[in-house]
Amino acid sequence: MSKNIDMSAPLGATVTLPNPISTASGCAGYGRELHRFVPLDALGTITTKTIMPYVRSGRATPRMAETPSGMLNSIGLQGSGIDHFVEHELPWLAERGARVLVSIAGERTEEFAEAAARLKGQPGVVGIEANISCPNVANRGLVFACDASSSYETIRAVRAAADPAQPVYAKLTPDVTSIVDIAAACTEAGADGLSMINTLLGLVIDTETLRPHLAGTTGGLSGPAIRPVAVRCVYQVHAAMRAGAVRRVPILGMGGITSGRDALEFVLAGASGVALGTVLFNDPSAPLRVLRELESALAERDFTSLQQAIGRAHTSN
Amino acid sequence: MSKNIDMSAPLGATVTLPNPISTASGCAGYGRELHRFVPLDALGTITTKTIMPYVRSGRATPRMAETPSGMLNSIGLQGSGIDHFVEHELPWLAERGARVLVSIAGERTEEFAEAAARLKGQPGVVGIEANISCPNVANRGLVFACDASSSYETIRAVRAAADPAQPVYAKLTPDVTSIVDIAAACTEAGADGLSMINTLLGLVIDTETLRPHLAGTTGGLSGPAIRPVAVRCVYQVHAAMRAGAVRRVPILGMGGITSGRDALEFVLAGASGVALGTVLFNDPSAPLRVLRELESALAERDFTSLQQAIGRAHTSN
Amino acid sequence: MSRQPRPKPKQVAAEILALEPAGAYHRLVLDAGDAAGLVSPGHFAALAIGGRESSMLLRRAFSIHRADPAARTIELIFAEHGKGTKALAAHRPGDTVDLIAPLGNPFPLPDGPVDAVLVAGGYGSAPMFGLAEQILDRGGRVGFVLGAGSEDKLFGVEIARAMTPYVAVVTDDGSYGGKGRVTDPLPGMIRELGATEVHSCGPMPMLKAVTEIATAHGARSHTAVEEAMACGIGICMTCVLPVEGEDGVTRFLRSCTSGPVFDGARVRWDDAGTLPSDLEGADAMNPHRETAR
Amino acid sequence: MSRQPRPKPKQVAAEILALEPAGAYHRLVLDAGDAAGLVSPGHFAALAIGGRESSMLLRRAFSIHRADPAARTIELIFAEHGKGTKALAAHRPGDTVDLIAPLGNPFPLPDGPVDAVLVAGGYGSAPMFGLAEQILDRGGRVGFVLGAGSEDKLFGVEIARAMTPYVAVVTDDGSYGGKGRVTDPLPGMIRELGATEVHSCGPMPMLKAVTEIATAHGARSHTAVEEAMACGIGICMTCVLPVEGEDGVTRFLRSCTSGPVFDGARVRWDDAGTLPSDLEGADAMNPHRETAR
Ligand SMILES: Cc1cc2nc3c(=O)[nH]c(=O)nc-3n(C[C@H](O)[C@H](O)[C@H](O)COP(=O)(O)OP(=O)(O)OC[C@H]3O[C@@H](n4cnc5c(N)ncnc54)[C@H](O)[C@@H]3O)c2cc1C
Ligand SMILES: Cc1cc2nc3c(=O)[nH]c(=O)nc-3n(C[C@H](O)[C@H](O)[C@H](O)COP(=O)(O)OP(=O)(O)OC[C@H]3O[C@@H](n4cnc5c(N)ncnc54)[C@H](O)[C@@H]3O)c2cc1C
Ligand SMILES: Cc1cc2nc3c(=O)[nH]c(=O)nc-3n(C[C@H](O)[C@H](O)[C@H](O)COP(=O)(O)O)c2cc1C
Ligand SMILES: Cc1cc2nc3c(=O)[nH]c(=O)nc-3n(C[C@H](O)[C@H](O)[C@H](O)COP(=O)(O)O)c2cc1C
Ligand code: FES
Ligand code: FES
Repeated sequence: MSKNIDMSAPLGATVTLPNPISTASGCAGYGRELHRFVPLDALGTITTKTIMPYVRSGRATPRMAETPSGMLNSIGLQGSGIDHFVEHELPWLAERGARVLVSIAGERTEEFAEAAARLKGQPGVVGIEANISCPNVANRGLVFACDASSSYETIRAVRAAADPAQPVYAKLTPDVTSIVDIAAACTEAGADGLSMINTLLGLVIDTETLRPHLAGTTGGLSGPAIRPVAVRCVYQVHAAMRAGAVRRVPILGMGGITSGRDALEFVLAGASGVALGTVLFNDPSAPLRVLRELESALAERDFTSLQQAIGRAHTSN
Repeated sequence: MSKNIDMSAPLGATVTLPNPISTASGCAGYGRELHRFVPLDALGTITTKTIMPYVRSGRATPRMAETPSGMLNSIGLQGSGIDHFVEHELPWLAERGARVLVSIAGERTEEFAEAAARLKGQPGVVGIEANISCPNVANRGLVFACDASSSYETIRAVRAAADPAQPVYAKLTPDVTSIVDIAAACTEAGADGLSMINTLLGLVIDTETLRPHLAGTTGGLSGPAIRPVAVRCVYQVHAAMRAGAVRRVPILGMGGITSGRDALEFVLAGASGVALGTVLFNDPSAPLRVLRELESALAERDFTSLQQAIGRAHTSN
Repeated sequence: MSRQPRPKPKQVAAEILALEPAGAYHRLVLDAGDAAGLVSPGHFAALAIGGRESSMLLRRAFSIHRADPAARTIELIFAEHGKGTKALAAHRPGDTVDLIAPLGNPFPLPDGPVDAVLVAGGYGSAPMFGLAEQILDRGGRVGFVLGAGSEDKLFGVEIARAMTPYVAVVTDDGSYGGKGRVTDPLPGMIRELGATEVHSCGPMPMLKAVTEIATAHGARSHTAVEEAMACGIGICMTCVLPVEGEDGVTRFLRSCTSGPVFDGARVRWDDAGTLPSDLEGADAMNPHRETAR
Repeated sequence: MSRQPRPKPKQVAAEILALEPAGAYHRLVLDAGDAAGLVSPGHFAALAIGGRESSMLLRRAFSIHRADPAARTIELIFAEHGKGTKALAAHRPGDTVDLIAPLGNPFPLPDGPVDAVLVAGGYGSAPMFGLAEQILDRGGRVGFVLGAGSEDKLFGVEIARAMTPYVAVVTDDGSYGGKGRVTDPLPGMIRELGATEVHSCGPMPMLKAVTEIATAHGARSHTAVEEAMACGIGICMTCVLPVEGEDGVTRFLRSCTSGPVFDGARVRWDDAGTLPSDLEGADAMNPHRETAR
């Protein structure tokens, strides 16, 4: 962790992390299994699987399909609910010194607020990620983050309900005509950061059964396959921040990161943090490897801090 | 071409092709180079590179970047214009018995109509594909196919200007919140078919120069990486047709097809035809291979015609 | 009957020492380093195949056939199924695959002598011989019921015969042993040995049928399941099965961490691949319910 | 001076017959079948690397170093650059790569005897020895100017010396031959031979400088360019360069089909990677222009 590169990364105006590496929600559970491969306190943050206020079974199997340089999943937010998390998972994480970004969701704005409120003052929690890339029951099942006003309302409610010391991130879906519009709505509503991107809606047909492969029909596409889309989203939103069209907040970039080179791409595009998702299934040791590689990549390019590289692709020299 | 599978595929209400294989626009030029690897008359159709009414230089280089299981391109519709095409390329194609689906575009609705009109009665032309996945100068540069009313207007204008014997396809971008809405607008406007999908907007940053790799900054992501998104789009629109929300027209499916298995996936999802794009750069002989593989795949699954398999993934047995 | 301790899995860039045909299968010997010393029968290994430029990201799970702590090797027996296993079969000695092992809960082992029948379909026999050794070591008796579609898909009949006189072999097509299913000789074998434990590994319908027979004979059924896995280590949640807990509540459990060996009587075999309405939290999956809790 | 005939390229699943180090490079010998009989100096080959499960789809272009129609082989000299060439270097004899060859326009060859200087940077010398042979066969004389960063990046100095007494070698670091650039000995070599043709292959700035020197000495400059290619066969439009036509109009030409050998005096070297405003159709690239033609 040396080479004299200052790897500290802002999570929000008041929270700074020792390094920019996080896990992507849903790709590291609540940390217990990953901890066998990577000491959790070595990460900037660990982002939890998305937690709802109540128990959810998740979807039937098959829940995944491998695709070229990617995968499709439809887990369906399986989980034991926020109370169970706070009582049984969070203390374990806090004991290990993990800095936890808790991903929350609900089917209605109030459910988001409820989950956020439950995290107030909880040790170990460094922030909240509102996964608004899920269906809004009150709006014909349209995904919150597909609609600027649903996004605005939900983020405003979460920001209001959450501990003021905990930055609130909005997790955006790329499946929209203009992600800049959604980003603007979220920061307007008080988001302290933006997580980009969630999976792309995809479908694989099983050519043996002649039916959709996943029990849930469609699923979310992740992995290196989507990296160029993710980098584009981060670049567009960061450009809009530079242009003043979106309020300037840190971006947690994700989508197909497998190496320090990939992480650097997101940082240059404008991300202050980078989260590893699908790569963990291939290589659970990836977080420390990517951190080391990113550090070397910055050093080789004569940066002395991560901060200097953030958004660097937008400047002409 | 036997095995007793009837491979004939509808291009429109009045035009039927001997088989469903096409090339994707921009991935086979105007056919001359591909003809050295595949006799063009063996294809269902050859879709040309998109042609504008006038000469266009295309963008500066670099114009491409390889990405995991895909590529990014920003060619910028280089071409010599519709007159040059009709005078110098089309006769050569017609002589070889090629069935040509001419891809056209413009920066304004009138330019689309102009190009369509120029193709009236031209031998060899079996249809027109209006590439509305390009910026509309009259609407702040917003891509036509990102907006239902721009899409509607342009397709209506093309349908009105075009030879009534030539089916008009609308080529849709997946970069929208609801592709079903755009599909509905296009069929409403008289589209005889839908081509799905065009590339996804992506960006790669060159980690050596620290700048976007493509001269055009962003580019279009294609190849197997995007196949699950493409299949999802075809499936959603075909489902909407079954539900009566979109008028029923043939779908030309494309996005990452590399094999007969992949082609079958699109057919099962609802495509009547399949177009090969990026795979041609890897394997210019792919069209006949994919045709043979698709035929065998249908035979192995006890289909006796392509027609029987179209949309089969939507039925429960 | 005690669960084995759960060792911390190792991730190793493992060199392929041998790769050779074994009937319809391939036998793969890997230089697994320290991981070899941690293996109990029923543990599995998860391989990443194809290196950095491969389009295949997900891990492939394989039962560990043998582990030799002295030689630091792990042996797998695998069938060519899809892309990954085909690519693996095309490897050569000297190539490297990324290995994580040991994973999962192994077969529960008796503290003292017990008599057990080990039932396996196809390559499902791979983990059974190490298990048999350990049961024999503890003074118990073992019987084998091995089945497969055809002779070439049987694995380890000779190994079984060398360990015990109680070996029944069946094939679907009668090309070797009796023509039929493992469930045909199983009841007789349980009775002959007076077995109290039945361990099985094979396709889901077989595990279900074996559990029914074992339960009907008063024996415990320990089933090693094969559910599609993306990570093998418990972080992706793709590999779940509906399993009834001690509290009578059915939940989706990860077969990579709660399994792959489950108490067969607790697995809701008929509900695999569905969302049973009595599953904990299944009500929350209906987006149109009026009360959101 | 006549262009070679343009043969129909063949696509072949080519077995690797040999793959061995050649200084800083790799020498690859492929079983190319009938393609070997169609090659002229300056033709290139496009390889698809890694097979069906590879995440790399695009073809890699390499000059053909030698083609032996009798042995049906094609030889390439390649440097490890990015993912594809690294993966290629990790191949072993017996592996297969998908080959398309011959591609592009070869170096124009004299009908009778001419004196020519062949200039190459690094592996750019690979296609030059076959060209030298043909010029010598037609009764002309050849001189070589070979340059590279350092000694290990020179290729073929001995082959050149065996063909002609006129060989100048330079390296950037002076580790072999003179310290300097190919442009240092070039003017003297042109004068010494009274050369009317200069053929070159190497990085773009070198080709530009060579062209300037050749032109100043009244010689024609035939430059083999290296522009990023996705297909190699003319269908993707990624490999364009601004080249001035006979009509004085500059257009983006594909370097895979109109090149890779261009008349160096017609290439707009300084404008490569830009959109020169006088390029045909460049006006149409400005979306905000008021008149749409
Ligand atoms: C605990 C366990 C032990 C196993 N032991 C053996 C063994 O000893 N020998 C053997 O030949 N096979 C074994 N399998 C099955 C083996 O994992 C699959 O055959 C293999 O993953 C298929 O990979 P593929 O690339 O050929 O198929 P693909 O269909 O291309 O695989 C795509 C993805 O689906 C997953 N997948 C597909 N089928 C299965 C499956 N049946 N089980 C788990 N994941 C699957 C893969 O892991 C991969 O992530 C075992 C599976 C499990 C879960
Ligand atoms: C006509 C021609 C002849 C060539 N001859 C030789 C030769 O004899 N020996 C040799 O070592 N190299 C040669 N090159 C360069 C060689 O093609 C590149 O080094 C190689 O494509 C890089 O591939 P990669 O996978 O290592 O790099 P990557 O950067 O991973 O390649 C990604 C993509 O970009 C393309 N690309 C990247 N760099 C180049 C480049 N310089 N030229 C063309 N395409 C590129 C690749 O084809 C591929 O499609 C030649 C190039 C051309 C155009
Ligand atoms: C199996 C799986 C489960 C996921 N679950 C969640 C989730 O619960 N909440 C969420 O916000 N994102 C979830 N995601 C999306 C990831 O957090 C991430 O945004 C996406 O996968 C892109 O990153 P990647 O390509 O590195 O995986 C999930 C992704 C995968 C692959
Ligand atoms: C190099 C390149 C150029 C393209 N040019 C066009 C074009 O001119 N017009 C168009 O409608 N689509 C164009 N496309 C998009 C393809 O037609 C196709 O929709 C897309 O690439 C998805 O298919 P694929 O994954 O099989 O390539 C282009 C794609 C590529 C890769
Ligand atoms: S395979 Fe990933 S949780 Fe079981
Ligand atoms: S490389 Fe594809 S057109 Fe030249």
